[in-house]
Amino acid sequence: MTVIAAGLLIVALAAAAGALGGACAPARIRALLAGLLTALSGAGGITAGVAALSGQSWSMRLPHLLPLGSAELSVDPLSGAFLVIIGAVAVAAGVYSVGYTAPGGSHPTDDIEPAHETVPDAGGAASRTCQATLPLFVASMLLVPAAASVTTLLLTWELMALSSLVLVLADHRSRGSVRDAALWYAGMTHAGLAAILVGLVLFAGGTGGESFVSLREGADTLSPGLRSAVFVLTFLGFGSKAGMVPLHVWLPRAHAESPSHVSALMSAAMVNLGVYGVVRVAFDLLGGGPRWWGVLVLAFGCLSATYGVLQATVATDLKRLLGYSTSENVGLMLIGIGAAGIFAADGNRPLAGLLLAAAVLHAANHAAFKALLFLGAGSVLRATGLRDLDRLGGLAARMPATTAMFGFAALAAAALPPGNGFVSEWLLLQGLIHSLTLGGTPSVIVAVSMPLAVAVVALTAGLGAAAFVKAFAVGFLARPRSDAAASASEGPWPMRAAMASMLLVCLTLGLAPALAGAPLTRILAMLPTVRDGAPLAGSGVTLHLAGIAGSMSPLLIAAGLLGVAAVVVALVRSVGARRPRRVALVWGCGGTRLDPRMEYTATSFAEPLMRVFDDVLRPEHDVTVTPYAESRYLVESVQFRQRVPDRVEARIYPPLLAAAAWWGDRSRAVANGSVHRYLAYGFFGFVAVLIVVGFTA
Amino acid sequence: MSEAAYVQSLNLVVGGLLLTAVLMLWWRELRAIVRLLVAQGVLLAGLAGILAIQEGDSQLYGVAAGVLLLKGIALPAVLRRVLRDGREATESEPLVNAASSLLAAAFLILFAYAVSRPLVALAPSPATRALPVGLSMVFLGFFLMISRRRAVSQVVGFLLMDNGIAATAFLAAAGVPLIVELGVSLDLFLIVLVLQVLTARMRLKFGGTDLDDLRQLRDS
Amino acid sequence: MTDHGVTIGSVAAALLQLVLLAAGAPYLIGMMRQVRARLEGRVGAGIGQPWRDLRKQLRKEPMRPDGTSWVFAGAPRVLLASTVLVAVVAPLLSTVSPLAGAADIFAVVSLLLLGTVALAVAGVDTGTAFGGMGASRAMTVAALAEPTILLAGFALSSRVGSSNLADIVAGTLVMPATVLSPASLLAAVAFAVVVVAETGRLPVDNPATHLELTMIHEAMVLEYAGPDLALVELAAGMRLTVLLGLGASLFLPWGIATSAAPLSLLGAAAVLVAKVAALGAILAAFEVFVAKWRLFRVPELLAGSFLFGLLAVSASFFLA
Amino acid sequence: MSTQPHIANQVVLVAPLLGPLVAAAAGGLLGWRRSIAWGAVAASVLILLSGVLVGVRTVGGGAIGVGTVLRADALTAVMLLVIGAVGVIATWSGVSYVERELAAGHTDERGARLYALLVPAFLAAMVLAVLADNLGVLWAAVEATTIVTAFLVGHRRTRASLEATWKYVMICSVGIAMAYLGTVLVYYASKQATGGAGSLSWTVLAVQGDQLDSGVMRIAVALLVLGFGTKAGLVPMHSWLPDAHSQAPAPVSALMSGVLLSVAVYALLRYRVIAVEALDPRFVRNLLLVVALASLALAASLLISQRDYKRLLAYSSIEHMGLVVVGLAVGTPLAVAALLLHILGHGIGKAVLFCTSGQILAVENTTEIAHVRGLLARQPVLAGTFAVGIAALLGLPPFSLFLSELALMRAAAGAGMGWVIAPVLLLLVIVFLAVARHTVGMLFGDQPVPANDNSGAAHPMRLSRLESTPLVLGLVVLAAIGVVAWPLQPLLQAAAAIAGTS
Repeated sequence: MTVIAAGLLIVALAAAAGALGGACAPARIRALLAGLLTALSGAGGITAGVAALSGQSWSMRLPHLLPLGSAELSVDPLSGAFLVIIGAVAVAAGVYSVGYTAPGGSHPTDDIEPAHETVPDAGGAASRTCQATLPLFVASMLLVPAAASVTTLLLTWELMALSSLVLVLADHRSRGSVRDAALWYAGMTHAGLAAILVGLVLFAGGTGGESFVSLREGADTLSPGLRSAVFVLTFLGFGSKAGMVPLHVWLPRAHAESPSHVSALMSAAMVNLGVYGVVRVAFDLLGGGPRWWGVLVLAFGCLSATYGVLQATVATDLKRLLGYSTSENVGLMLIGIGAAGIFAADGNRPLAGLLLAAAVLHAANHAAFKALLFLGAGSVLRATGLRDLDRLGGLAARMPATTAMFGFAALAAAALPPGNGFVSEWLLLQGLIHSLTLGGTPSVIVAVSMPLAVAVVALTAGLGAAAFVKAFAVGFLARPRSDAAASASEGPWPMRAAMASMLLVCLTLGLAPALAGAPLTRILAMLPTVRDGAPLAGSGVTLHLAGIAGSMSPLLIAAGLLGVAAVVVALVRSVGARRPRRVALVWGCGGTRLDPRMEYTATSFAEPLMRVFDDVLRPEHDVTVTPYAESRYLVESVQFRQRVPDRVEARIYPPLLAAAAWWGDRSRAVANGSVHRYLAYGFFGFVAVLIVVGFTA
Repeated sequence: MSEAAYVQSLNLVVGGLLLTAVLMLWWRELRAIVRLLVAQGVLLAGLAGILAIQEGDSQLYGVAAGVLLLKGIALPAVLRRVLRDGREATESEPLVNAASSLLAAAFLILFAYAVSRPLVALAPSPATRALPVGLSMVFLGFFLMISRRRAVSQVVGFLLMDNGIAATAFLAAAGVPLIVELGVSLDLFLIVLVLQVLTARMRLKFGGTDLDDLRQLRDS
Repeated sequence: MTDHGVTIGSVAAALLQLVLLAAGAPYLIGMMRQVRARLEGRVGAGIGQPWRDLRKQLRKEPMRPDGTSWVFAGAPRVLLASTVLVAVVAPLLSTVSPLAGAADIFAVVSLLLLGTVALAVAGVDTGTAFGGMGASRAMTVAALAEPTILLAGFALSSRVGSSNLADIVAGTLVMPATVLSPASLLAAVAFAVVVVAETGRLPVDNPATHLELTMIHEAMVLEYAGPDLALVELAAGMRLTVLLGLGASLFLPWGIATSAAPLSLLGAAAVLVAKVAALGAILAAFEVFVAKWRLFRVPELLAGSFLFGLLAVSASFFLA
Repeated sequence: MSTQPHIANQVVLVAPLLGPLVAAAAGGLLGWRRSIAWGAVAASVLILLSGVLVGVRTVGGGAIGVGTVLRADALTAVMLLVIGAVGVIATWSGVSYVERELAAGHTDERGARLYALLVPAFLAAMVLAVLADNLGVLWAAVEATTIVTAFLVGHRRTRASLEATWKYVMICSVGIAMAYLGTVLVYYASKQATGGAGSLSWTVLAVQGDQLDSGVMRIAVALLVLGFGTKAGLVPMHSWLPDAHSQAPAPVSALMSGVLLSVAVYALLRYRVIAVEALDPRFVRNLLLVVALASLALAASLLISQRDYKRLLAYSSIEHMGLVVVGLAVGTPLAVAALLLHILGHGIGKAVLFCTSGQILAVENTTEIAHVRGLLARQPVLAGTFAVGIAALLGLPPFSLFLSELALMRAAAGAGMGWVIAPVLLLLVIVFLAVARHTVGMLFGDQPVPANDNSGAAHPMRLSRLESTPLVLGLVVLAAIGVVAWPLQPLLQAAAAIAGTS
């Protein structure tokens, strides 16, 4: 039995045991059992993934499973990378859930003011159903990259969707918005599945077999039109799962409404599987394609990155902000994949390899910091019952560990050194930079698309920094803006432990990215059109790019920062007055003590950027002026409300839904209750068929 | 029976069947229509009898007797009972008036001739040449069902349709195998009984048998 | 490509550069103030005044506004540390850097942004409306300036196939004609706008004002006093100096040392001081003639420079 | 295909016919009581068992028969399994259903007796339909179900149920009459082909298929598709289905949806084997496809703003039958195996759902979707069963409908009909969205009772063990056959070898 097989066996067994434990165990130990077994399942995934990344491979056929289809599993380096990513997030989420679902937290409800007086409960995530579903969700996610036939892939994919749907619904009793989110999620994910299904089934139908091996072999025999159809359909399907704009509508809703460890799993692990699917089908199974595939992916990537980051910049709901940031980061990955596709089509392997490696590395980095961010947001949510940044604040003193870890993750998400997000964005930019020198005379497509891609990445970096400064500074610093925030305290230790483990991952990835070099090379080696593009050589402190001039040492930067900061501190001590810091009142413009209502909120913080991007975001304002009864010139109160609707969503989806509703209403007339009418359908159908039969003889 | 006499009598019977079918569409008096149904049953039995003589098939004699019993006597009797219980003696306001109905009937008969060309072409014989009549009866019966309001009219339409199929069966293949014939006849009889019971219940619940009252179950 | 590595010479060059920048930055500020004062018909305080201010503030009692956290105290140190790091690695004196791994243009840009972010976070941490306002505006400007500077860097680096600053500078030295290439000129314009925006000069921000509604940088640091304020002021000065020096190196690289020989380093130092002083004087003179723009016109400026950056990148592709 | 006469065969084939008949007779004579109800369950189990035994004997490809009338092959075995499985769920749920109806005064002693008589009789008719070798007898058995179920649909004797019954009997009789005309024409063609002795035996016709006159067969096939399509709930004669399903007692709806529709499709499956021999296969395929896609489109359209959850289930049946007929149109062995699995899965799933919806009706006293809110909070087991059943029906794993739908699509793509998949899946997505929206509204929604109210006290009626067991069991089986291939897959493949054409 190989290590991979053993790892997957652990995944399955631990998940089964966890589901059983979650469903049957007494309430006292339910959280512990389900959480730890979920973590164990994730650990199994990590084991299998690490083994695959270190060069092992494994495949297996299970003949007695899945009637009319073949159950096949196979793990190669590409699967391995995603197994590790998902497994790591699952470990953290599993441990975290032990604390998160323990009694004693407060959870948001539909009430305007968070119910702080009511008895704090453990939320819907502590229910039997959710505890039993959590390990199943993790296991189905881990099986997706291991699937090696169309049936297996679709089955595990849909199992993943179903189990996550159950988890999204966890808090359905306390908030109406949960149902709405679940419905959007269910609809979009099912439509996505349909697209993937059509694509893969056409693929399988064209090659005459449904195992990945036969798909790979038969891919060349398909007609170009069919290949492109397969690619476009699967890309849209996987893209919707990845949260690609404009198929992202489910994402900010579902991520915001589900329990936070589930948000972390969805945003950091599940979304990546969409990216996995695109790479698997386009680069592996189809074996690369024409240039316009890459352009398509690149275009969607640019759209997602820009729109996601813009929405994140103006969002005031912390978890919605994180959700939109996921769209942004997926956009960056798609930019890498799309550009890699363009260069692979041109036969430029080093660049294609570099960009693809950047995308995969960014998937890992994003998983690490986004998991940490969601877990941090979850801790805040549990402590305060709030997701609204406008009412948070002052947590640095009350939840120091959470604040520090969230802060670091925000740094990473803003792609600033020494965070790990910086490394993969740097790699992405390297790939784009060298498109000029390594690409020979650039084709028109390259010359148009690459500058635009760079512009998008650059814009994303700037706005991302603004968004995360807002999230961290407004959410955690300054004075508390509500009673709930003022009375916050750290949650149980498993939550902090889980966050610390993710922090460790972030640090490792951020400071020693060269560790990922060999695994990434192995992944590239399996893909026919990007083979030989060795991305990260380099050992020790500096990251080199093989065959390309470019090197960077995140460790050096971090060490430099720390060293200089230490020197500065020492210098100030020695030069300056050696007196203890005196606490003084802040300047209140000559007035009295500061009221928290005077503070800048997230809304006001984002206001300048909102104005700048007014034309894109189109915020809705609503001003209500209430005068006194005596005179309408004396204003009693002014109410200002601002809402930033998702414009892409509002443009596309409501018309579609309205059309469907219209059609549904119209077609009801078909069943109007008249038996004569019903028989007439038959009569005319009968006559019509006979006419057709007569005339086609 | 000589060939000429066979063809003569066959055409006579078939013509009678078509005539009764058209008359059913024309008349409004329900009792008269039931009488037409009796006539049709007798003609159908006659058709079976003629074929029995022609083919020399002893089984067909039995079938002819059965048809007479079922379609000439039993089913009309059931319908008469339905009519006796109720007050509606005429189809007062059909959905399609008589003139239009007759026009439609003309079209349908032509259509039946057109459609049944392959059937005749397979084995042209005096009997199969009459196949369009059977098909016409089916069409007319169907049309009757969608254009008449009263429950009884709809039952009549159904029986006309069924007679048309029986006629087709006799003309095309001198009837279906006996076991099938038995099953079919039993089913038909039971269906009509069921419909009688339902009509009676309908009268109880709705105070009439106007099918337009049955509009409660719908989506619109 | 230039050779990188930790040699005695390169370390010495880096240290010399750091000392030069740290010591010279307050003088640059003083010089610019003096230029403005003279042009406006005032006497001015002399170019040593910023240094005297720093010394005084360093000796004062450290303070902490009520309700702030460790973030407030840490921010000036992070700001200064990131600035110093940039000052060490940027190829201002020579193209030989001991820390090639950090001399990447994207790394430098990110480090500068890190400083801005640290200050913005601290501004919000004070809990005052001014702090929040300053942070919000600073982040708006930074969010829009960052893309521009990345694009300008991209345009410069894609030409030489490396994002290492020293390589870019060395590449320009080898092929001087590239300075006049469209890509380079467009990038220079974009870069200039960004320098103005990032360092809080007119017309984006008025470094000399304390009028609430027009402040950006000053609003953020309003609560700082004593040694903390000294660090912030020093870092701000160094940022300006580094950016001006970087602009000089990237677009007018002549005079920079290509080896770590002591003599050439000294020569390069003299040239650097001259170039930065000239640029500073030009900037100061420019400031005399413009008024501060309304905040919501600033994005227009930055959008314009973003466009220049994009054009620079496109030009480097189409005119390659 | 050899027919092996054997005494054991006779028992295996006659027992599933006799069992329900005995149960029906007992019910008719003795009236309703628990033991009689369990007798009906036993009869269903008997059918299931005989399905297993027939399957064991025919999985290798042969057939077993009794005389010239009864004959069983692997296809029959699958259908017996469908009838048996759905029958078990429906009759088991029926035990408590009738008791509750009696207790609530919705029916009387006579009605219960009729119920006890007719339900097993229905099963017997369906068993006869699948065991009959003679296509005429098959037709007669299908028609007999109309008669049997007429009074079951009208069980409650309300105006609405009377209306439903009238529509049901009328439309189905007309439709099935067309099928009879088609059968007559097949007989005519067969008689002309052999020059005298015509036959309606499927075994004979399947062999002589290519000798049948194509002109006659074209008309015959068209009539048969429309005729049996009526019973299968296909467009254009589908209209009876929502009315009848929503008015019939829940177990009867389950039987009609799970068994009756399936057996009608079974008839088409048998005829298709003859038709593709006699005709241009493209003609058959296009005819079936038009009907199937029209049914799917209609179901999808009417599901969008459906207001009644029983009608919702009924339209979902139309949708699934449309899907099955798509498989029929494709017609390759994989497609046939997939459609048989789909029939089985749909039968079990729909049986569970109709029985569940009967319980919901008993609890909520309304069939309006808009009036059922927050069910999950008040009736966790009931709502859970409903939710899981709907998930199964929407084709979510691990339930077998997922795999059968996937296999159907794969078969279509493999047969060069890839273009069909797109519209089918588009319609399926619409169905999914519509059904999911309605279900979410029912399950979650705003609770009509205050949250702090003790739900147990407010709604004393909770699901008893007797009521929940068959439902949960059904769902477990549905999941099991969706994951484990053995032992069903060989049987499906044997059946597909009989009815499928490559």
